[in-house]
Order: sequence, then structure tokens, then C-alpha cells
Amino acid sequence: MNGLSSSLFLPAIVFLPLIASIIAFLVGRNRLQGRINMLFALLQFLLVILTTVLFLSEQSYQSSRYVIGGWGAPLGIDLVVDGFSILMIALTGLLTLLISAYSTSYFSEQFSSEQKGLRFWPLWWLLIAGLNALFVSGDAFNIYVCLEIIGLSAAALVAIQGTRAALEAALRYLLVGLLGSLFYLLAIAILYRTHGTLDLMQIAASADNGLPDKVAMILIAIGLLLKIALFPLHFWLPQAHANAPTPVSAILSALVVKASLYVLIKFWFDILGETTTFGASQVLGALGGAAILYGSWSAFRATQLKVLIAYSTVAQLGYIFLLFPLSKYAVGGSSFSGSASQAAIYFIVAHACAKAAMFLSAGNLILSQGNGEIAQLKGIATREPLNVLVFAIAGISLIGLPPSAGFIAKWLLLTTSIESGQWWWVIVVIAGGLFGAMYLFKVLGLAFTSGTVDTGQGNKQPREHVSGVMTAVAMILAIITLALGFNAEFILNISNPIVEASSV
Amino acid sequence: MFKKLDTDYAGAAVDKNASRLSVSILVAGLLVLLVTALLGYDAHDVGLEPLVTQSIELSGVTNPVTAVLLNFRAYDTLLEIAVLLIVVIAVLPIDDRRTAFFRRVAETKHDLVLSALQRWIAPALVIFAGYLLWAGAYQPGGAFQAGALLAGACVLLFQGGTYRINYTSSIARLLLVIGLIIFVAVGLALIWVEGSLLTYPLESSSILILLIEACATISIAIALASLYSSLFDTAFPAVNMGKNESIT
Amino acid sequence: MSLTMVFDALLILSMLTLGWMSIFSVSLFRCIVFFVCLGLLATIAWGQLGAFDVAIAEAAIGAGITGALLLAAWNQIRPLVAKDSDMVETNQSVAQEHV
Amino acid sequence: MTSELLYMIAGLGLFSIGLSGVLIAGHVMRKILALNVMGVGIFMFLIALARKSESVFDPVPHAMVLTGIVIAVAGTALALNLMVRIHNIDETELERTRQESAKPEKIEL
Repeated sequence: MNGLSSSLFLPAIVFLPLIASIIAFLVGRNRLQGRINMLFALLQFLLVILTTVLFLSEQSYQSSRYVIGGWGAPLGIDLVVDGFSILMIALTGLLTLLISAYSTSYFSEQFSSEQKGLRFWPLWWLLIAGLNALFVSGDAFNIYVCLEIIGLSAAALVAIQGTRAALEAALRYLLVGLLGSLFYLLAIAILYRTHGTLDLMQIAASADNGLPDKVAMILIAIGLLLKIALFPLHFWLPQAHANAPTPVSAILSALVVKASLYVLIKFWFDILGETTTFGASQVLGALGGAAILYGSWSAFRATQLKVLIAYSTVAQLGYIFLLFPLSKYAVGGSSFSGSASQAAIYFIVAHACAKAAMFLSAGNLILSQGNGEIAQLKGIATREPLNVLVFAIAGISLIGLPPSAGFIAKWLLLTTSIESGQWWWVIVVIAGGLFGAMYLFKVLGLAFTSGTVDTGQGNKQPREHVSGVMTAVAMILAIITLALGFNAEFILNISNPIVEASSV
Repeated sequence: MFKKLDTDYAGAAVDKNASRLSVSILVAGLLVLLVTALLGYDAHDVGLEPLVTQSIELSGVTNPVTAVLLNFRAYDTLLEIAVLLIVVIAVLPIDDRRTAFFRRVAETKHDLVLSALQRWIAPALVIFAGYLLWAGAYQPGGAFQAGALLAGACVLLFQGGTYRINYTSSIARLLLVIGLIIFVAVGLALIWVEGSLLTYPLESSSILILLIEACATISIAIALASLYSSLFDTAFPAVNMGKNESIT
Repeated sequence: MSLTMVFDALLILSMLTLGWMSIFSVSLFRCIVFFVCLGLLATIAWGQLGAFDVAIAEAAIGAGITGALLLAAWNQIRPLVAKDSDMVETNQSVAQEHV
Repeated sequence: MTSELLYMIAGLGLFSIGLSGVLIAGHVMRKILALNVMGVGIFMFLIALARKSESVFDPVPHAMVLTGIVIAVAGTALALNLMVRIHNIDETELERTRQESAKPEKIEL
């Protein structure tokens, strides 16, 4: 590898947020705190952009490695980056920048939560470090440590609010996360016993269809499905995502569940691809379908705005799981390539942007309204037109209406399911879209109704003015969602070689 | 199962809502599957043992476990210290850097057993921790064991309430992250010197490993001690924060 | 069957029993005590399997620090006095002591 | 059957005991203990597979277990802290309702 290689930047992607968290922890309460964190967010973003550009300019789109400690794969730990992970890193960089900007305002004195900000920033940067470390990791045990960093810091961030509901949600989230990690650790122990290595590539090379590998795949699937919150295991998600501070809710829905999904996709298609079968993938698809219907229905029945959005995440995760049945399963093992994986990648990006926009705008609406009751939102469109607009754009993308990123993602899913002859998923996708429209128009309909509900009580509540930065960040995310919809070919052209490259 | 988190002290040992039958069938099935996978298939014959033995001369230490933890797979250990830091940040009270790091609180009841323990056991623990840290290079021991012992000594010393450490003062904060700072700094400096992250130069690897281990020991000790006192000390604001918030 | 095998079997059996009892014992305090015992037996087992580094860590962290954390948490959540009527008073007096 | 295999099966047994504990145990503290028991089971599995013969040990699983022990104690500490905070909020709530219910009685008297 000659010249400037994207792998040179891999350690920096992990270490920059670590340094940021150390500094945030040491600095503590300080006038400059917000600026320091913004500086790090900008640096992080530039670094990610540079890495992505370098990776794309390397033409081959081959996975590149960075050897830590000069030992090499079986003995040491290698950082590996391929098309899929570079996409996730880029997404993380973008959302980190935007949500950090939002948080500097959210945790400022204006909203009397500066105290919480002191605990927020170090944990926030450790979470980002964990996410980045996970996406560049090429070692099975290293992934376990990264999963623990993500799980513990996410649970600690949920608990920041300090209310009983938040603490209980955080405790449940923590216990579920620890349980999932233990399943993953046992799977790694079994894999190490059979293959004698922890490097993912080497495990993939020597994996066969034997019983130990199958058992390991089952354990990994159980553990990670717990963390992803696929339908019957989703019980912890709505409370955790709804009770967290708004920026945390956004990152949890947009990235943290996707991190576990990333690991599952890696193992299912690449590393232990030989063990997965069409039948098993149909089970995952069925659970995904059930998640779409159940999540949408629960979202429709929710009375709190944030709970509604959290249930919508449960439903949207169901769509991504249609990836598993729609992929091609050959005799020699499955692979993460073709139109199904393209649809899934597009869906991950679209959902991350739309859901982050939706959570941020909902947080603004809640701050402006004083509480999170959906019924209280009546007529809020006149007071907060921009935030309602952002909410509407994000909603359009989540329903899958044109012109939005969600539309293209769903279109790809539909065409893939027709191509592969599995027409039953078409029904699920369309029904999910209808349900989605139901719960989102319920909110929007209320927001655009003129007049306010029980004005006497509403006026008494202290209404805080939402800062311009917070609205602007939500707006930028909404615009990105729309732009992804308008420039579909551009994105597909980029993601196409990425998908080709990420298959082994 | 997790729908309602039971915090009732006198509650039953087994959750009444959980279906014991289905859980035991599921778990038994999983166990049978695991044992079958274990018995029917042979393990990899050597694992990574030959590779470690082969490269241990280049690692700067002779204890293979320390070599794996702080040289071959040092990146894992670095992230693991970050895990400990996460919990400390989550548990520490918000901010109180005005009070000194170490102070003497008013004399409390004199407990004969406790003071004897403090006088005899605690210094022994500190010395033994130092020995474990030093000896970790060539025999069982190392930063984590030493850190845990040191934390034990801390807990014992501050049990009586005569002395107290303020874990949120600036000094304590620095000590809490010093392990991570040195680890990250050495790792990044070695990119400059050797061209790759955490690649120790052969001649100075043992001294660098000892430096990292010593700093990590301090951080681990303070971290574990602060985790303990966050639960034990009723005056610790983190535990009582919920109380204050719900009152106001 | 050699003598060490018998010892191993006994160790394993008692660890499994302690594992069960440390979750399902009647009182929480017993659960914690059994868990610390499990940690100490685990130390012996790791030594038996030749993992001396892990044995030291298990004794110091697994049994020692975890046990101390569990006991401290238990101390916080246990009811101070069984009688309901006295509870408020006792709580206040305890609070005064700590202040 | 070698004693390593015996230890590995016992490790899987401890994992299963812990798992059933997590799923059906009542109090949160029991669930936390059960997670720790699961961890001990996995550690036992790893350490048993690390012994290749009487005197040959694979140090990598040992290092994995050491990392795992520290992560386990970190997770336990966070969970216990959250549990105690929830308990304290409940306690204050209980106390307040008791005091509030005590007041009207005095007025009646």
C-alpha cells in the first residue's frame, strides 16, 4: 500500500473521541466547555471526511487493514475497514457533528441543565469512541469490549435525567445489554476453541458448517437481537429511548441499535456465512414483519410524543430485517451483496437521518410546550412552524413517501422482494407504510389544528424559547433526508461499489 | 421478565409472572445444544500458545499473560480502562472541586477492630499491591490485581469516616484518568517514534509497560474505591441526588 | 479415576450448587454471601487449571471488590426496622447520625 | 473424559443457571447476581479451554478473562448504583405519602 492510505487514519478515528472525553472530564464546568466540544466535533468530522474520501479514491474499494503494535492478525489486533464500515463511520461523523452542536445548546445554562452537561460530555465522547472502535474493529474479542463500552455509556447517558422513570429504563437497558454481551462472549469462546484465533478474517476462512459454528451463530444472534430490540425482545427500547435527554435519544435510535445490527450483519453474511440458511433468514424476516406491524400499532396508541417515536424505531428496525430473507443464499454460503443489501444500507442511512431529525424536532417541541403529551401539541404549528416542518419531513421519509430517502429505501425493498419472488414481504412493507402514515398524521393533524387545547392551563406552563441552533440542526438533518431522496442515483452509485467490496 | 423491575426487598426469590416451565425448557435445550457442540467436536489443537511463546522475547516481559494484556493485545486493555472510566463518570456526583482531595473529618467513635485492621492490614495491602505490580512482568500479577488490592486498602482506610477522599476534586479527577492519559499518550507517541500505534521499541518496552501499568494501577484503584464509596457512603451525593430531586 | 479428578468433581459440584444458591436463596444477604463463596471457590478452580494471574484477579476483584459492592448496596436497600410505625422515626434518627 | 472437559461442561452449566436466574429471578439484585454467575461460567469455559496439557497454557484466554472480570465489576457497580438510586427515590416517595396521610388524622383529632 503506497501513498496516502485511508487506514492511516483508523487509529485517529478511535483516539480523537477518547481524548475529547478525557478533556471534557478534566475541564468540567467552564465557559469554554461548549466551544471545546464543538472543536472536537469539527475535528472528528474533518477526519472522517478525509478518511472516507481517501477510501473512495483508492478505487479498489478493498478492505484495508491497520496493524496495531506491529504484531499482525492472530497475535495482535488489526483494525479493518471495508465499504460498509466506512459508510457507518461517515454516518457517525456526520451525526456526531450535528448532535454535538445541538447538545451545546441543549445542555447550556439557558435550559438549566448545565449540571447534567458535565456528566453528559465525557460519556458522549466515550460512546462515540466506542461506536467508531466497533466499526473499525477486525477482532472478535475487541468487538466485545466495544459493545460493552457502547452498552455501558448508553445506559449511563439514559440515566442522566435522574428521574425514577429514566433510572429504571437505564437499569433495564443496562441489564439487557450485559445479558446480550455475555451471549456474544460465550459465542466468541466457542469460536476460539474451534478456530484458535480471534481475528474475524481468519475465523471466516476456517469456518465451516459444523455444529460449534452453528451454535456460535445462534448465540451471537440471540445476544445481538436483544441489543437491537427486534420484535419480541424490544421491551426495553421504548422506555430507554423516550426517557433519555433528547440528543441521547437521537443517537440511540440513529446509531446505537445499528451498531449491534452492523455486528450481526457481519457475522451472518461474512464471517459465519456458511452456517446461515434460507430457513433461518425467514424466521428473522418474519420477526421483522411482526416488528413493523406491532411497532406501528403501539406507536399509534402512544400518548407521549417520544414514546411514539421510540416505537416507530421498533417498526423501522423491522424493515431492515427484511434484508435477511431477501438476500441470496447460495450453497457455499451467503454474502452481503446485491440489491437486498443495497436496500438495507440505504435504509440504515435514511432512517438514521430521519429519526435523528425527528427526535431533535420533537425535543424542541417538548421544550417549547413544556411537556411531552401528544394531546398538548394542538395548534403548535403556529408557534413552532419550523420544528413542525422538520417533524413532517422526517415523518414523510419514515412513511416512505416521495421525495425522500425513505421512499427510495422502501422502493428498493419492494423491487427486491418482487424480484426474488417473495411477494408476501410486499404486503408487509405496504401495510407498514399505511400504519406509519396513521401514527404520524395523528401528530401532524393535531399540530396543524388551529387553536390551542385548554388555553388556561397551557398559558400557565413556563414556555422556554427554543434556541436557533437547536432548530437549525434539526432543519439540516431534514434537508439531508430530502437531499438523499432527490439525489438517489448519486447515492446508489456510491453505495453500489461499496456493497460489492464489502462482500468477501 | 424485565417488564417490571422488582426492587421490593421482601419480594419472592422467583418472579411470579415469569413462566418457570418455559424458561427451564428453553435453558435446558440451550444447555444440551451447547454440550453437544462441545463433546462432538475437537478443539483447535494449540490455540495461540506457540505464537505467544515465540514472540515473548520481543515483548519486554516474561509473564505471557502480561505480554498479551499490555503488548500483543494492549488496545483491548486500553479500551477496558475506558469502560471503567465510563462507570466512574456515571456514578460520581456532578462537581465539587472546592473541597480538598484528602481531608480529616471530625474524630468518630473509636473502633478497636477497625483501627487494628487499618494499622496492620492496610499498609500490608499497599506493599503487596506494589509487589504484584512489580512482579507482574515475570510472574502472575499485574496492574489489575494490584489496583484491586490498592482499592481494598483505600476502602479499609476510609471505612471509619475519620479520613475522607473527595473523589470529585481536581486531583482525584486527574488520578482517575491518569492511566488512560498515559496509555493514550504512549500509544500515540509510538506512532511518531516507531510508525505504528502501540508498537514498543524493543529496548524500552519493559520500562514503558511498567509505566503504563503503574499509572493504570493508580486509576483502577481510585476508580474501584470511588465505585465502592458511591454505594457505601450515605453522604455521597450521587446516591442521594435522587432524594433531593424528588423532594424539590 | 485419580485423586485430582475427585477433587475437581467435588469443586465443580459445589460451585454449581453455590451458583444456584447465590441466585435463589431465601434472603438477599445469603445470596451475596454464597456469591462471595462462589468467587473464592472459583479462585481455587482457576489455580487448579493453572491460571494463577486470573486466580489473583478473581480473589481481589471477583470475590473481594464485587462482594464489597454487593454488601454496600444491600446495606442501602435493606429495610431498617421491620415495624412499619417506627420506620419514620428510625429513618430520621439515622439521617441525623449521618449529618 | 479429561478434567478440562469436565470444567468446560460445568462452565456451560453455570452459564445456564445464571441465564435462568436472569430470566426468572425476582429482585433486581438477584438478576445482577445471576449475570455475574453467567460470567463466572464463561470464564470457567475459557480458562478450561486454555489448558492444552499439564504444563502448556494458552495465555490469550487468560487475558480475555482478566478483561472480562474488570468489565463485569464495572457493569455490576453501575447496575447496583442505579438500583440504589431507584430504591432511594421510592423510599422518599413512600415516606412523603406516609407523612401526608398522617397529617389529616391530626386535623381530625
